[in-house]
Formats: sequence, structure tokens, C-alpha cells
Amino acid sequence: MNTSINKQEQNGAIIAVKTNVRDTINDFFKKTMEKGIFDAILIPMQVPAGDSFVYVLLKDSSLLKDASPLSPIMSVQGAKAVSSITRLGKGHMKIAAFLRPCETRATIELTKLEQTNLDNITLISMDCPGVMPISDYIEDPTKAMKLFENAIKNEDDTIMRPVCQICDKSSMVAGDLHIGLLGAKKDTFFIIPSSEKGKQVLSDLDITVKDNIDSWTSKTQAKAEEKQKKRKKAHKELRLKTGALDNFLDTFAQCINCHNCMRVCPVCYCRVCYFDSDKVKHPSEDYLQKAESKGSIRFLPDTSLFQMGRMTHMSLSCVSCGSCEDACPMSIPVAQVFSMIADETQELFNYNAGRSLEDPLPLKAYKEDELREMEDDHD
Amino acid sequence: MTEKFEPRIVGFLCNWCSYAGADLAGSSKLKVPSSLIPIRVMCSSRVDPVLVLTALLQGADGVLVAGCHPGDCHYDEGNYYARRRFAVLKKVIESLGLESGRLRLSWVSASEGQRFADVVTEFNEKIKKMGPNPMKKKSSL
Amino acid sequence: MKDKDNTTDVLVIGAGIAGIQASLMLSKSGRQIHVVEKTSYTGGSTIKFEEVFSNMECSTCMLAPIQQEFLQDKNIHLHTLAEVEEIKGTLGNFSVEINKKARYVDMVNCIGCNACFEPCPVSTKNEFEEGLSKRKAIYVPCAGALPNVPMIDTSLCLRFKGKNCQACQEACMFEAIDFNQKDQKIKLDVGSIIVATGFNIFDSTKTPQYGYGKIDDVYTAFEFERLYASNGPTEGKIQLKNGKSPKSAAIIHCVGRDTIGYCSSVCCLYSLKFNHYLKSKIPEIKIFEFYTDLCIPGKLHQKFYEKMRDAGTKLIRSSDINMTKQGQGITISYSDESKKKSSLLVEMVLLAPALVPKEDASTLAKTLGIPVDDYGFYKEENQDISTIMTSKPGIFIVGCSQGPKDIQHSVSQASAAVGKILSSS
Amino acid sequence: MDRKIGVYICECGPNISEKIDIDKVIEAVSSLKDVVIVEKYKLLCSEDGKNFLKEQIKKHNITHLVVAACSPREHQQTFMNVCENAGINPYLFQLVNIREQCAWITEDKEEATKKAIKLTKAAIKRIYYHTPLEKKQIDSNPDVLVIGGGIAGIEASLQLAKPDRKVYLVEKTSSLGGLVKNFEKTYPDMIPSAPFIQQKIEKVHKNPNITIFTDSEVTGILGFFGNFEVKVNQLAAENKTTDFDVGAVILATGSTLFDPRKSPQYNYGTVDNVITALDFEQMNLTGKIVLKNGKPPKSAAIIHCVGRDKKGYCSEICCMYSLKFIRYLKEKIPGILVTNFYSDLCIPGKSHQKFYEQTLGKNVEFKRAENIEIHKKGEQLDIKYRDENGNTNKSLVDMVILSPALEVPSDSSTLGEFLGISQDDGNFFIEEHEKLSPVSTSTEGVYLAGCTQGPKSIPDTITQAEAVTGKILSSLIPGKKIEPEVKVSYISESFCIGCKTCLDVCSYGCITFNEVKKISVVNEVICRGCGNCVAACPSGAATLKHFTFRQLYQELSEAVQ
Repeated sequence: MNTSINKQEQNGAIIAVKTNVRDTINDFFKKTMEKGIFDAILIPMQVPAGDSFVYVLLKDSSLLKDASPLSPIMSVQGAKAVSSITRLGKGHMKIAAFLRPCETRATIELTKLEQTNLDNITLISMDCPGVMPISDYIEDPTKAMKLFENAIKNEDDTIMRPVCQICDKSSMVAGDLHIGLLGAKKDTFFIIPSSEKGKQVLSDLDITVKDNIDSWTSKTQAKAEEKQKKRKKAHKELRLKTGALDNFLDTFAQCINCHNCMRVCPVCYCRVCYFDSDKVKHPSEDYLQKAESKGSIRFLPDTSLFQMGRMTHMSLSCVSCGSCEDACPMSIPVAQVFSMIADETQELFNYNAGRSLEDPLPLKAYKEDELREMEDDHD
Repeated sequence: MTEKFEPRIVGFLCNWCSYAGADLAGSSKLKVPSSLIPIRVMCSSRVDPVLVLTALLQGADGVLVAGCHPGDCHYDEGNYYARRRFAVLKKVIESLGLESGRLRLSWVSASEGQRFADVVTEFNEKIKKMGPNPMKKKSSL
Repeated sequence: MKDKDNTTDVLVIGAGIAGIQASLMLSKSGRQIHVVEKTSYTGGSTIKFEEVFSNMECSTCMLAPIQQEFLQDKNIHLHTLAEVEEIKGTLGNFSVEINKKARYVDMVNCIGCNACFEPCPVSTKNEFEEGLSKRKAIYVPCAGALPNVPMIDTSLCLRFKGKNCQACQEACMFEAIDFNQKDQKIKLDVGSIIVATGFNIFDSTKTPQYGYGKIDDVYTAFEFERLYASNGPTEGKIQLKNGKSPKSAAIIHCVGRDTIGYCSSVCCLYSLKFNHYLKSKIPEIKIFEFYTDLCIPGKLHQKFYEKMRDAGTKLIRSSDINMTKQGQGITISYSDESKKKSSLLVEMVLLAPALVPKEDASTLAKTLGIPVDDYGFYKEENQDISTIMTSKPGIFIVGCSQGPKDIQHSVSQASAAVGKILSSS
Repeated sequence: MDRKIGVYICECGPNISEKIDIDKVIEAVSSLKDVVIVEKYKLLCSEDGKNFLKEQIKKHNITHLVVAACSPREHQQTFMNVCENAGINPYLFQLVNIREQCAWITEDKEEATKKAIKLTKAAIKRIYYHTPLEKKQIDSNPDVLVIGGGIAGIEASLQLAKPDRKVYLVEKTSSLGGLVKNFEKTYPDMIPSAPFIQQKIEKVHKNPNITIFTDSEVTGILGFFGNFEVKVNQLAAENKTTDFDVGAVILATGSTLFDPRKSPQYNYGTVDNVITALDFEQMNLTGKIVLKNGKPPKSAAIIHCVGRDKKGYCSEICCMYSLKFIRYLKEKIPGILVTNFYSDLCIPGKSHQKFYEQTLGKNVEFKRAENIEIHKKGEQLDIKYRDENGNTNKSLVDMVILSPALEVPSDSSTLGEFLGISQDDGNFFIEEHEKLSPVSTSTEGVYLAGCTQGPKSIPDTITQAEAVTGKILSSLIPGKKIEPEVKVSYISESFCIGCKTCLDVCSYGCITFNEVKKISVVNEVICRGCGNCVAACPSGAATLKHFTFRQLYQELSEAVQ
């Protein structure tokens, strides 16, 4: 299974950092707008109150100075932003979307599901250090910001969200351009084109792509491998936690059926969730009958159906971005469970959510001779 | 388990092959465990994973999805899609450490009355060994 | 221009896959169809097959739905156990007389519960199962046969031998069994006729070199089809006379070809199908195919052949094949491609006999007033142009009664005949 | 609405009554909601039984009928007819199979009874959610578009064109007749083909109900069975486009020969006097078979199976027409030595071996050969090959005729896209069902005739053309409306998010995408009601009528009680 980079070029361009990475990136976008390469930039920005970050579609390049490419939290999953802009058509603006790798991959999935249109969108990602749990950040934004910056400096992910700590795709290149921070010499970073679109952007900016990026490649690969070990270990522990019915129920016991996890999930693209629809609402006698056969039933009902159903519906496109866990008011480790399920279901079809637009969605295709182990009794 | 356990098995049978196979088992007077309650669908590809999941959560001790053999689907390719959907659901259940053995996908053709009987008998025996589906009694489900 | 007394009804002779398809299409267009079937069941030869080449589709699954449709169709009037006795007239107004033998079981009352079999004291070889299993004097050929209504074999039934047996009648709760049924002569007026009477396979006893009938475990195509059939005598278990499953088998192509003088066009393919049958049930089995020229025409079949070949079958281009029993096995001696003599030992031999006309094809041809060709198949008016038109306007020949062919070609001919009929009247 | 459910249990003589305690069943379901009457009867499928049901329905004003008897495959239709006669919608009915799948497979009477109760309860719960379904009737256009003016297209057009059915015949080249025009004679009876084909072409031109477009191609086809919109582009008439509507489309675009240049070992196109089967037919048609230098050849070789290795299938007719070529050669150049290089002689069918045997004789040789190479040697051609004993041999001839495989030109794919039908790796169009519907396609109303479906002989091509007319004449009748399947899929506008998953899984192209609303729409006329799209839709926007989630849910929740 490919864990880090796949479409990446042999070479990239080394960009010198002026004051700091953030300003340099913003500066980069400023240039693209001045040159008319992009009409607008989709990028995170701190809200005036300072206690959160949101995506803005930025048309006035002078505002770029306030953009925060490296925001400490993921309050809105970027793919959702891209989708809301382009779901009903590409529109006339050329837009650069600056997203984290997981957001980029979710965007790829949504594109295969006809929920975004990338014709006029250039996807730009960068090495992701992870983000903090929103709850931690909100407590004391200023303190959190410092912690976050130090964490990045010391490449320490302990303050990041659990799913970020086991993310083996934090440098996976799925979009058009990628900004590589890891393995770069002091006061520089790499910019790596990974598609024709990406190359075009760089050549329009007269940036030549011939610098060697091996240091980045080896660093990110090493990181990916280390993270994958962690991920496997974490999933094993998790399975012990959820394994067997009771553990599963304990894990999801606090679920209040608010469906926040579904609402913030980038790849839950349905207009109305199957599990909000009338299909799962029953006449009272059915509940009485259920109560009779089970002894009692909890309300709101069908939380397990919702959780497991969502896993069967969405795990194939899950990019383990963690939004669901951030959104859970009962702090259920939804994202961690999903990342475990997703790894398993995607492996069935050697599929890797968001890896590439070319891989067909597993449930839209089939092979005549496959999955024989699923037939009859194989366990 | 002291008192006799009678499994409750839901069987989604495709109209053209498996349901016909089940009928043939009948007209050949074969013995098939009465634990299987057949539900006729036009094609195994109609079987929505959520339906299977629902059955399981409501306490079905086993769920059988049966359709035409690969290549025989009355609608060309329905069973191939059915197999992928089934695989995902089964994998989810398995990954959660739950009893994926309670789910079974089998191909039974219209001429395989005997095979239908065998499949159900075998599945029924297995379920008996597994015992009742614990979800049946879990009020929190 | 139609005369006023012309009829658009159609007579279809034979309720095999060709006859069924033709009837269903004609019915869709609103025609009335009379189907005359010699046996007690529908589906012809195809229902004897478990799978059909080259996609190895389940034959019953393919047929059962159209058989059901055929039997429930209000425009289709099926006469089983019936044969055409006389035909007068011409295109647009043929008058046909058929002889419908008594089934002695009422088609309406019988609900197909089979309660009548068990008490019947008579037992004999089941022809449908190629004698590999037994049946009673009252019987259906196999489980799942359609219509699912038994018949009484008067040549065996004690009652028809003067004894006072009524075991079956007593067992039937539906007053379905009626010993007083009489053979009927039925007169039909039809505008056109489709002949779809199918084929026989070459009688392998006429090729003694293969030892059929003398050596155990030498099987003909139909015998092996039933041996593999999941609704057949062994429920699909491939086994030798001694009950063991064979470790090696030989498939002999072109059985009877030099006697009859033509290539039957399906033998190579169904031989490859047998190969698949064997492999799917006994993966480790050794298989040898003895052939002269491999004839696998058409866009689909070579891939199938390659699959079988690559699965490890040994294909031997050979001549002068001869078989002798040797202990538990069978020795096959032959000359190979370079005329070198050699031999090998196998446990099972499957013969792939040629397709030949039905035994009564020429009789029916006379009744119909159409010629047969040198081989006894019904003759086309101009074989370079049309495969279904006979010298007699309004009479069409389809399926293997016109010549050996696979199901696809039979079905094409059936719908072609329908096309001719619907476009001309 | 006030629902009145009648439940009737068939004893089926002893078949059910002896195996199931019917009274227990009656007792168990009588008290269920809306059940107004539960009765047993000795044999419901009998005439008396049907009348009894009809009377009961009237007598108790039954709105929903449940019958517990045999398999739906046996008597579903029977009882649906009873419903119709008794004036209730046949889809407000549910048949419970307590015979084949209960009484007949269960030894213990108690168990059987328990199961029968479950099944009957399930059916009653299910029927709560049944809705009446009405047969639709759709107007259809009986006219037909025939693409390809070869023998298949001609035959089909002639059989279909009638005052009440127009045929539009579109041919890419400037004249009708296709490949057959090149053949002097047809095998096996060696009948001159010119009179036959010419007469047919005349008939087509004379027929007032056939509109012929030569030098034209189809540039667009939209719609579905009974209602296609066609665009034809006439290259001759400076790309004038004509639009018209038809109800069915016949694809009879035929095939071409494999290009031997792709197998360089034959040196076709590089050395003189190596010609293809078609070159030879055309040369023979002129009456003179001659070499480049104008002299008749003294010896000729015919190479079978040219390109078979590359195409991966046997083209069925090459051996036969190669035999025909021997006849041509013998007839025009008595005493010529003809050698056939072949691998397997494929002459299927009753009269072909005779043709072969009669072709054998003096100066006719057959050599089983492999690894054939052809090189120039002086004025002659040197054929190098491996014989059946594995030895390499040579043989010198004046002329070499290549018998190439048949293939469908790759430019046919655009048509395939218009029509939503796929092609196999030989480019041949894929039929709906290999056995049962060799001339239909997965797109209803689109048919295949001739070599476009697979390599075949002239008679087989004509047979297919006739077969297609059979299909069309029986299903697309002037003035008669099309009655589509009732139990079809339906996609809810308010739930569909337009992810197109259903489009991708539908085998019959029944689902189209509304680009304005960005949602999927089922075409009820061609939907076959498998329900694949329903299970594929994560939003639950798709529903299969009569097999809705709710209906199946009721069945299963009863099953697990």
C-alpha cells in the first residue's frame, strides 16, 4: 500500500523563506494573483475574534497577509469548502485551494462523487504537522498558538489530535502542487509540482523545477513509515477496546445521535443522511415490539445502526481527517475507529481514498474474479 | 446454553436463481432447516447493506444473501456489485470485532436444490454453534 | 393480399429452446400459437445441460424463466405428448391434424406434488437420465421439469397390462389421475409452421473402437451431462461405476464424424465444456483431449479454449483411436500427429458424438411435404442465402433440425422465422 | 385509509394441510391489525378456489389480499388476475410460499407451523406498506433506423419497410451492397451472387418506405426504445444534417479484414503477388486471375488464419472461403497447383465437409503448417513453414492469397457510445445475452445484425437480419403502445445528491443525469427492476417499487421475532 507520495516529480523548486514560512507562502499566492494565474485563493484565516480559523475565498490579494496556511485547528474541512464553491459547476474564477493533504484527498473523493468540479481549481497541499483538538485550542487560543508553533519547530505531535498522531499520509501528494517543509535546509522549503496543472503554475511564475528533493522524499517516507507503525499499533489497541459487542457498545455508549460527526464529515455528501430519513423512523408499535423483544430499547434509537451504517457507506472514502472526532460533543473516538475501519475496507479493493482521481470508487466497479473469500463460509 | 436454541436466519434470495433453487429443494422434498425465513428479492444486488445490518442489529442470528453464480446474473452483473457491498459490510463487522460469521453470501443456481439445502443446513449448524446473536437482547442497540 | 379465410395462427413443432423463443415472440405480437411437443416436458435438449458454453452459464437459470413465461402465456397453446399426423393446404391456410397421446394425468387438477410416484410398484430406467437412475411408471423426467405434471408410461403401468392397480390414483388428492383419458386427434388451422424438432446424438455403439457399451466408464455426451447435473442422478457428483471419482479422463472429439461426413460444429466446444466440468469438480484430475481439427468458430470461444488449455489439459491431435479395458482402467491406443503409435491409460472416457437428425425427421418431412438433405436434416430452399426457408412457402426450419449448431444460432433462427412470418402476413 | 386485509390459506390438498397446522396459523394471524378475515380452502388455484376468492373479496370488501399457498413462481400471476377480476389492484396482494419453502422441506409439523405463521405474519406486515401500482402506456414510433447498407442492412430494411413503418437506411459509402458485391459466387453451392444482391439493392431503391442515405453517417442518437432522435450527416450534400425520429435502431455496420501488414512475416504490401482474400475476390470478379506481370499464376498458396494469433479468435468463415478460392482458381486456371497452409480446418455445419471433399483432387494440397514466412525469390514467392512433424520446410509459388481474420473497424466505437452498447476486445458489439438474445443489446431497442456482432457467413448474417426484424415486429407494433415493467426503480428528486453511483452500476443505461438539477433520473420505460441502483445509493434516494426498504424491513423484522 502506498503511504506517502505517489505522483510526485523527481524534482522540485527550493524557495527561500524571507521572514517566515507563512508570509512566504502568502507572498507566493500574492504573486500568482498579480500574474493573473489565480483569480482567488481559498485559504484558512483567523476569525477577527481570534479564537477560530475558517476558510475564506480571498479575492483581494492585499488581505493575504492575514491568511494562516498553517492553522492550528481544522474547524471546517477544506473539501467541504471546495465542494460548496464548485458543486453546481466550475464557475469562471481560477481558484487556488490551499488544503492539508487529508483535505486534498477528501476533495479528490468528492470529485469522484460529482460533488466538486476541479476544472478551475488548483489543489495545493503542504506537509501537515497535524492540528490540535478544537476543544484544547478554544480553552486558551494564545497559549495554544504558542504550543502549536513550538510543536512544529520540535516536530512533536503529542499535542495534536490522536488521528493526526497516527496519520501516515501527512505528506501525501494528491493535488497539483505540494509545499514540502520537511527535509528542507534552514529558511527554505520545497515546492513540488505533481500534475501538469501544477507545473504550469510554476512555469507561469518563472519558477524552475530542477532542485533535488531527495531530502524531503526520504524524510517524509521515513515519517510515513514510522507513523504507519504507530497507526497499526493504535488500531490494534483500539480493536481490543471496541472488539466484542460490549466493548463496541461501551465505546459508542455516550452517542446522543446528534449526527454531528456526519454533518462535518467531508465525504458524507448526501443531501439528507440515510439515517436521518424516514427509512429509519418507525411507527410506535414497532418500537414497542422492539422493546418487548429486547426488554428495553434506548432513545434516541438506532445509534449503532447509524454508526455501523455510516461505516459501510463512507469508510471506503474516509481520509481519516478527524473532523468527526472534533465535532463529537461526547468525545467518542469516532475518527480513530473510522480510521481503523477505513484501512480495512479500503484494503479489500487495494483502494486508498483520495490517492488519485484515476482509481474508480470501489462500489462503482467490480472484477469478475475477486473476493472469493467472502463467499460461502470462509471463517 | 441449556434450553434449546432455535436460530432465526434471514435469507435474501434472488428471484431467478436462489429462490428457484429453494423451490426446487421443496419440490424435490429435501430437508431444509426451518430456521431460515426466505425474503424474495429480484436480484442479490437489491440487498441494501443497511437491510442486512438492520437484520443483524434486530437480533437475527444469521443473515444469508444468495444469488446467481458469477456470470449467471439475470441482470448481467448485479451479483458482482452485491458481492462488493457484502464484502464491505462483512469487513466492517469483522473489524469491529463483532461476529462476521453471522453473515453469509452464497451462490445457488435454479438447478441446485440440493446445494440450497446444504448451504442452509451448514449455515444453520454453524449458527447453532455460535449461539444466539447477543445483539438480540442488548437494549442499547 | 390475404384471402378472407386465411389465418395468422402459427404452428410450432418442438418445445425446445428454439420453439419456446419463437412462440414467446409471436405471442408478444398478438398471434395465437399452437406448440406440438413430442415429449411430456418443455426445454428440449438444453434442460439436460447443467451449464452451457462458453460462458458456463447455468442452463436451468437461463431456461426456467422463459419456460414459466411460455407455460403461462395465454396466446400459447401447448400440446405435449403430441405429434403432427397430417398437414394439408398452403401458406396462409394449412390444416393440421395432430395426435395427442393421453397423459392420464389432468394438467389442470395436478398441482405437481409428486405424491403419486412413491406408491407406484413399477420401476424402470429413466431415459431422461440416460438410464443412470430409475423412475416409476408414473413420473416426471427430472426434478424441476416443466410443466411439472407427471405422465403414465402405459407400456409399463400395471393397469394398462390388465392388472387392477390404482396406487397412484389413490395417492392423488386432486382427482388428477384419469385412466380413462383417450388419445385425441386435434385439428388446427394455421397460417405458417415453424419446425424446431431438434437433434439426436450419434449412436456411439456404431463406433465399436471406442468400446462404448462394452467398457465401463465410457460415457456419451448426454450421459455425462446428467452425471454432472445438480438435479441429476448423482446430484452432480462425477463418479466412476465403482463410486470413486476419476483421477484421469479422456475426451474423444468427432465421434461418428467420418461415418456421417460433416463437422457438427459444437463438439469441440462442448468437449471443452466437459473439460471444465471435470476440472471444477475434481481439480487435480488429468485430462486428455483427442481431436483432429480444433473447430471453435466465433468471437467468444478461443478464450475459453485457451483457459482450458492453460489449465493443464493435454490436447492430442490423433487418429486411429482404439480402446481396451485394462483392469480398473481403459487403455487408449492412437497414432499421433506424426503418425507415431502410442497409448495411455485413463479411468474415464467421455465421447463427444456428432449431432444427427431426430430418428423421425424424415417421416415428419414427408408429412410436411418438405425435402431432407443427404444427411437427413430438413433442407433449405437455398442454403447459400437462407438457413430457414424451405421449398414450401410458410414452412420454416429452425434449430438443429436444420443442421447442427449451438444455442445462439438456434435462437437466431427462431427469431428469424418469426421475422419472416410477421413481415409477410 | 381504512385497510381491510383478507388472509386465505390454501390446504393444497394434503400438501400443506398435512404438514402445517393451518388452524394454528389462522388463530395466530386473525388478531393482527386490519385483518378482517382469515379462511382456509382446499385448493385456491383451482377454478372453484379462484371464484371463492373473488366472492370473498367482494363479500368482505377486502382491500388487501394475502394468500398463503405455493411459490410465487407457480401462482403469483394466477392470484394477481383474481385481484384484477375482483377489482383490487394486483399489487395490493402478497403470496406466501408455505408449500415449496415450508411444508415440503420441514419434517416436524410444529416447526413447519411456526415457520408458516412467521411467513404469513411477515406478509401481512409487508402488505401494510403496499401501494397500488398502475401499468403505464407509452406511445412509440414504429420507424426504424438501419445503420449499414450491406446485406444485413438491406435484408432487414426490406422486411421492415411497410406503409405503416418507415425505414431509414444509412450507408457510409456511396452505394449499397457491402462486401458481398465483391464476391463472384457464394459457397457451398457456388451460386453467382451478383443477381441476388443486385435484385435486393433494386428492391430497396424501389421501396417507397425506405429512405436511403448514402455517403452519410449517423452523428447522434438520443432517447430510448420507441423514441429515438437521430441525426444523420450527408457528406455528399455538403454535410447537410437531417433529423428524424425512430423507435428502434439496427446496427449492421459489418466488418473488415485484419490488415496483414500488422503481421510482417507475410510481407503483404512489400512484395508483389501477395494479396488478401478481398484483393483476390475483386481480381476474380474481373474474370482474370493474373500476377503483377499480367501472366496467370501456375501455382498459388492460400494461407489460412492470417492474424488469428493477434485477434485471439477463429473467424469462422476463412477456411470455407479459402476452399471457395480453390474452386475459383481451378475454374479459371485449369492445372494450377494450389496449396493450402492451415492450422486447424474449421468447416462447421452440415454441408461444408462435402464441399471440402469435392474441392480436393488433383493439384490441390493441404499442409498443416506453423510459423509461416513469405519472401520474394526471383519472380516467385518462397514460403517457409514448420510442418506437423516439427520440420522446417519450403515451397515456391507464384501467388500467395492471405485469408485474414474478420474484425470490426475501431472507428465503430463512436456509434457504440451513442447507443450505450459496449464492444469486446475484438471490437465486436456485445449482444444482450450470448444465447437467448444474440441480436439484442443491453440498450433496449438497439439491435445487432451480421458481422458487427461477430464473424459469420452470409446465410448466418441474413438469418440475424431476419432475427432482428422478428424482434422489432413483435415488440414495436404500429399504433400499439409500449407497456413497460411496473416494478421499476424511482429516484427521489429531494434526496438525490447527484453522485452518479446509480448510473455507473446500472447495466441497462436506464438512468440519465439531469445536468440542470444535478440529479439522476430513472427511465421507467427501459428499467428492468433489478434494484441494483437502490442498494448502491447511499442517500436512499432510489426506491424499487414493490420491493421498497419499508416492505423488506417489515418482512425481516417479523423474521427475527
